[in-house]
Amino acid sequence: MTDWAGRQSDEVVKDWLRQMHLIRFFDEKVDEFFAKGMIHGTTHLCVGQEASAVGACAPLKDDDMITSTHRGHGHCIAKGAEPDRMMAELFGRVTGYCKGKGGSMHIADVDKGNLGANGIVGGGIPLAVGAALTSQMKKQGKVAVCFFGDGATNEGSFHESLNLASIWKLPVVFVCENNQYGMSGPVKDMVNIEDIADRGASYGIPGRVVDGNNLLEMADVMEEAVMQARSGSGPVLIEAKTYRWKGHSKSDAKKYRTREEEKDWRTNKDPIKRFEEWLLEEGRITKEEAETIRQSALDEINRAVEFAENSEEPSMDTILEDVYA
Amino acid sequence: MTDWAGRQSDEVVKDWLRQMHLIRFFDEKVDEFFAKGMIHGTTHLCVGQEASAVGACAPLKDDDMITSTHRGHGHCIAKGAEPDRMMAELFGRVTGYCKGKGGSMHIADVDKGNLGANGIVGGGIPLAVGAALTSQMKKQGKVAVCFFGDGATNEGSFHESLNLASIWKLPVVFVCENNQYGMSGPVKDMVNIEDIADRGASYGIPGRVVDGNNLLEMADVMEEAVMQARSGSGPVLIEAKTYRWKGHSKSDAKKYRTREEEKDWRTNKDPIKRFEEWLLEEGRITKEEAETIRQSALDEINRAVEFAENSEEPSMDTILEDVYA
Amino acid sequence: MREITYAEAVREGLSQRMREDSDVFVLGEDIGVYGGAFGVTRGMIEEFGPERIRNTPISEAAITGAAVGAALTGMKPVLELQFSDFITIAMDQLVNQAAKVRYMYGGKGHVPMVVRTPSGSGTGAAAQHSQSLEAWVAHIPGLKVVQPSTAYDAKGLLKAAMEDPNPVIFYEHKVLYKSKSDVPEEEYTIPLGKADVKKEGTDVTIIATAIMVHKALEAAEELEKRGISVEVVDPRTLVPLDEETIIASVSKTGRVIIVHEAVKRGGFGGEIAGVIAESEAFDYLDAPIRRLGALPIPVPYNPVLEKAMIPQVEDIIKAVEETMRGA
Amino acid sequence: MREITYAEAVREGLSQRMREDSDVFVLGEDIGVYGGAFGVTRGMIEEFGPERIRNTPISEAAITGAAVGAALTGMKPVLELQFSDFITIAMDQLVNQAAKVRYMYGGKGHVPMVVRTPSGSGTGAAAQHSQSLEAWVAHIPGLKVVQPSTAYDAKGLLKAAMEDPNPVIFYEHKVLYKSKSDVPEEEYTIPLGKADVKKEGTDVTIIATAIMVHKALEAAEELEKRGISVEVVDPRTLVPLDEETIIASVSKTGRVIIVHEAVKRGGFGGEIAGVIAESEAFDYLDAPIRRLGALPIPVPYNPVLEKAMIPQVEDIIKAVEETMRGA
Ligand SMILES: Cc1ncc(C[n+]2csc(CCOP(=O)(O)OP(=O)(O)O)c2C)c(N)n1
Ligand SMILES: Cc1ncc(C[n+]2csc(CCOP(=O)(O)OP(=O)(O)O)c2C)c(N)n1
Ligand SMILES: [Mg+2]
Ligand SMILES: [Mg+2]
Repeated sequence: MTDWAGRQSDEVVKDWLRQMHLIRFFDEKVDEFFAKGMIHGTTHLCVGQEASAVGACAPLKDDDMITSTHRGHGHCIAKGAEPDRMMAELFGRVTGYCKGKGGSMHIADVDKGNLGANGIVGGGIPLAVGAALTSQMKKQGKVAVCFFGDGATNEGSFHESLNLASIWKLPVVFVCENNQYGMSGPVKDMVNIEDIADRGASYGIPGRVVDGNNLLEMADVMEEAVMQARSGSGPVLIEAKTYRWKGHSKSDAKKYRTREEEKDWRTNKDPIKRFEEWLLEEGRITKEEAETIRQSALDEINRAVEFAENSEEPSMDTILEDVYA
Repeated sequence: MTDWAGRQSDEVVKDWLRQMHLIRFFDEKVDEFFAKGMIHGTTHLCVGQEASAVGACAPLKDDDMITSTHRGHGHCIAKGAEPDRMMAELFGRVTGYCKGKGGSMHIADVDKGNLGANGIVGGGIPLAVGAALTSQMKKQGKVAVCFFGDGATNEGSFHESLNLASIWKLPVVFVCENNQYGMSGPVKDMVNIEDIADRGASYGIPGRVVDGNNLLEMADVMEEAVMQARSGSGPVLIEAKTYRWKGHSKSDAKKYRTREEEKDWRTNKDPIKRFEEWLLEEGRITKEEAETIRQSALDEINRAVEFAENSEEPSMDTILEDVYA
Repeated sequence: MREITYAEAVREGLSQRMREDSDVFVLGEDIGVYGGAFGVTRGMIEEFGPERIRNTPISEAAITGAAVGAALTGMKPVLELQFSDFITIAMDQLVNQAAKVRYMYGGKGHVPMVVRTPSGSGTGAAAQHSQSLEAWVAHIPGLKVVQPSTAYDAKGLLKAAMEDPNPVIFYEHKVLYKSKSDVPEEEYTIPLGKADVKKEGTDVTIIATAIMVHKALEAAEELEKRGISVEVVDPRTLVPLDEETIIASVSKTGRVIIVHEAVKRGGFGGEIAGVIAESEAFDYLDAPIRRLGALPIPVPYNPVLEKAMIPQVEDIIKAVEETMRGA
Repeated sequence: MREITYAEAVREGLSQRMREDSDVFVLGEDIGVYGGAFGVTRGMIEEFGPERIRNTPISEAAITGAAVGAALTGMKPVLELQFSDFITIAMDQLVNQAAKVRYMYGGKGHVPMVVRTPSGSGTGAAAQHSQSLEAWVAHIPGLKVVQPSTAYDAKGLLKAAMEDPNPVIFYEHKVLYKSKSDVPEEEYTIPLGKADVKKEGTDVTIIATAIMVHKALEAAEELEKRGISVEVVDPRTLVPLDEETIIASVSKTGRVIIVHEAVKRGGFGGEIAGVIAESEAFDYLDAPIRRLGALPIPVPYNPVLEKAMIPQVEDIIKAVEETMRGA
């Protein structure tokens, strides 16, 4: 493995820390609001999975593209979305990314290359392939990064998409965030092999297993994959082993796993803590700076909440708009 | 590899030869009738692929099950269907397997374990998994053999089905007849790996490549696979390399392949000729016997044609029947 | 009688059949210890074990097709599709396989399976988790389509569906899961193809399905106060459709409003309007046939917009009053 | 003017657009040297090369989704789904993605793609290759739906579809591929949402789609001899639907018959009947609204049964005569 991540400037690595904090605070807030019944609908939190989102987007250029999932807040922030407009969307407000029409599962920012979260498991995978096809046909040099979960790799769309991307050598990096469970189905019951990354072999696509809770490793492997994809050598499949700390969505009794397992991941594999420790050890940051970053991320999320709460509801006149272009 | 096939009685091996002849004569006749416009619709002939059909069904018991494809006449005959009722079906007659309602792409004989041909590429794969599930749940000891083409392995249903069969350890043998092309798409353009059998690895399913034009090899590998499936060790994926001599369906200019390639397969890899030669070499059969078998198969097909031609069209009264049970 | 919820009624019906008939089993995503996305199968894996309450991978095509294959070979699967929007991924197996094998095979084989699936909006789940797509399957010969509106109906119709030798798509409305009604503990069957007159009336007929039955009843109550006598007919099953009851009611009242939650354009309301318009009831019509359905938009997330998308009690009242004025 | 076939008209329209706009490309199964299952793209790979005439693997979900993704990012894909029955495998990508992204994203992004797909029976292809499922997509907000009945219409509507910034499902009828009409060599556009009165008349309106337009015209000719003046309206696009032309025609004639090849139950004819029944045309109706569509069965293989399943000229004549008698 290269040491691409380690070679990045202080500014860059600190920003990664900031992003991870943003993601965590964002989702912790959302969790709180759901518990209080202040938000409508449902949501899927990625607390514990911050490193795979931030690490995956680390080597991307602004005009590279991503497709995301139902568990997409992290991808969104990592790809540069503004937490205030995200939060406003969750509040269903007109200032939200989707003017309140999409909600948590459909945040998109097409102009910034975020082609959208997706409520259909596996539904976004072919879209990423299509986006990569545009890049190839128009010779744009852009890469599409396609996020999905372990559960999604059992959908037909996963299979068809990887095959298509491979035979056309499209610039797409497939990122499977294996958080050990679907909604409740343990990956070990649903997949009869050890590493999902090995599924790349069915398509002649190189597969890489990564510790998804290690930002540096994630970023390094991604950087290589993005380079390969951009250079025209075709897609890569990356499996980031990780864990979601929270339930699948609201009201999940989590009967399908043990509290011990949860505790182990929280205490021993916290991606933020690990990265912060590395920054401190390497002398890239001081304790005070770390605290400042944390605090400023928290402030930003609090401002996002304020922004959302003070935003208008969409007007009824807009209900029929935006169906057709 | 075992020598299961070679150990079978003269009666059995001669019957395999007879079946291959039946299949070839059947499809040659159908070809002729289509050319003459005597049959309606379309058809997909399996001339050249006789050994994979007969070899795959060789180790099956009567109550084992198969699901077949649009190119299914061979599977049908190998699983014990009567050519006369098959031909009647192609003629759309009431004596046909489907009373004339199904035609070439939907011949089924549910009572004999033939759960049907299928016009949807990949459409029959999940059905076979379900049939195997019945066998497992009811402890019937039956195996389901699931036929499909190389092209079908790019469909999502292939992927989802193999995964499901594997995690549930279902008694199903997946048989991919890789005849090098879909309708026109060359497998080498549509799949970025050498052997489709390797796709089994994505599911922890053992994959085996077989010379599909060698009846003995096909039968041996199948026998092992069927045993494994029956014993409860889960599915197997077999890739039979073969070739269709004819066009994909009627009116195929075959621009996607060369006449030389066709000639090579016809002259050097004819599955019937190869098996006949083995029978003669091993002294399992005399030239005269071989000729008698061939002739009697031809006679049987001619009688089937007569039967079909003399059968009635379905009565208009039956048009609304058979939708609901 | 005992009151239980719609979700409990479904669970009880399922469990009772499973105790009687070992060929019945349930498969679906997260239906095991999790109890299903809406808790319908909660506790069932504890009673029936993981063999008969089968947690599946997320692969709607394969699990639907596996149910078809199992049904064709002697089992009686009940498939839970977690949200009815995901039927989009299973359409081939439902439409090209389950619905057609029997006919294609000339009457050999049959497919006794039930697809239970939650549909409808009202939970803030947005465009991909809130649709009402029953019109699609109702268009397909070989399928039967059920839409229970009460806990009582759900239990009785589910039994009929599970005993039916054909593939039945059984739509459960998410918002109704918690609604309660009197439900006998013992088993009972409500035959498929029998509409229920949920309220008798003489001036106007409202034909309503699923959650709209309740809105129609609420509207009827208000209208009664305003001197308009409303008959509310709940078809309960779209296929087979009880045309007789519908036509009789409309012939009696001479006015009709059809209400469903699905998008109006291309919804099953058109079929019902068509059936009425070409029936003898046509001659009794004193006003145009009115249809109410959702606006032609994907389901919006914002709760105010989400609600505004589909017919509400006031919309029904307004439509009835307009119809009474013959407009 | 020059006569060409419907298939040639589609090919010509496609090729002309591709010469003008390098963002337009075609993808689908066997559309390369094979020329597509119905020969529509024959010769195109020779002109445009394999980059723009993209032969795909057999994987309808991925190729549809890839088209959506490409459209969303600046290309204008034209997808050939080999038989419209296979749309069953692509429904998620069409319905949950293509149709909804723009609304879900609050108006950002758009999906300028066309799905061309052959539908209909009459070729002996049996139950899984002969359906007419246009009612499904017509039910989905966000999609547009086109059903050309002549070579002339096909070329002009295809241009409109390819220039439309939204996903358009473009149904080509297999049996019409060889039908000919006068088609200008130069490009022209027929706007989506504009019905065509294929024949004027005063006594009765027939609203017919796709191949039924021709059967209706044949019936009209025969009926003319019997003294009945028939107006034949071809909506050409189901979404948007030209309600105005339909309502005007029915208001004029006072009698209407709707004919499509799709199964009658749940077919789009119900929507059209519903639109008429709740419009001002209702007051002009002198007879019940009649719908003709296919029997509620999968398409049978036997050619006699196959033909009997769908409305024929004699059925239309009979329906018109009954309607004229006010029955
Ligand atoms: C096609 C489809 N099937 C089922 C669901 C319901 N569902 C939403 S998330 C989820 C689990 C997804 O698991 P995975 O892909 O591992 O992602 P994770 O939730 O673990 O991030 C399920 C079953 C869905 N949204 N779409
Ligand atoms: C879902 C689906 N897509 C496409 C087709 C059209 N079609 C029929 S056969 C065929 C080729 C199938 O290739 P393969 O699986 O290799 O089988 P083979 O014809 O070579 O036996 C195609 C594309 C179909 N019937 N079903
Ligand atoms: Mg997961
Ligand atoms: Mg092939």
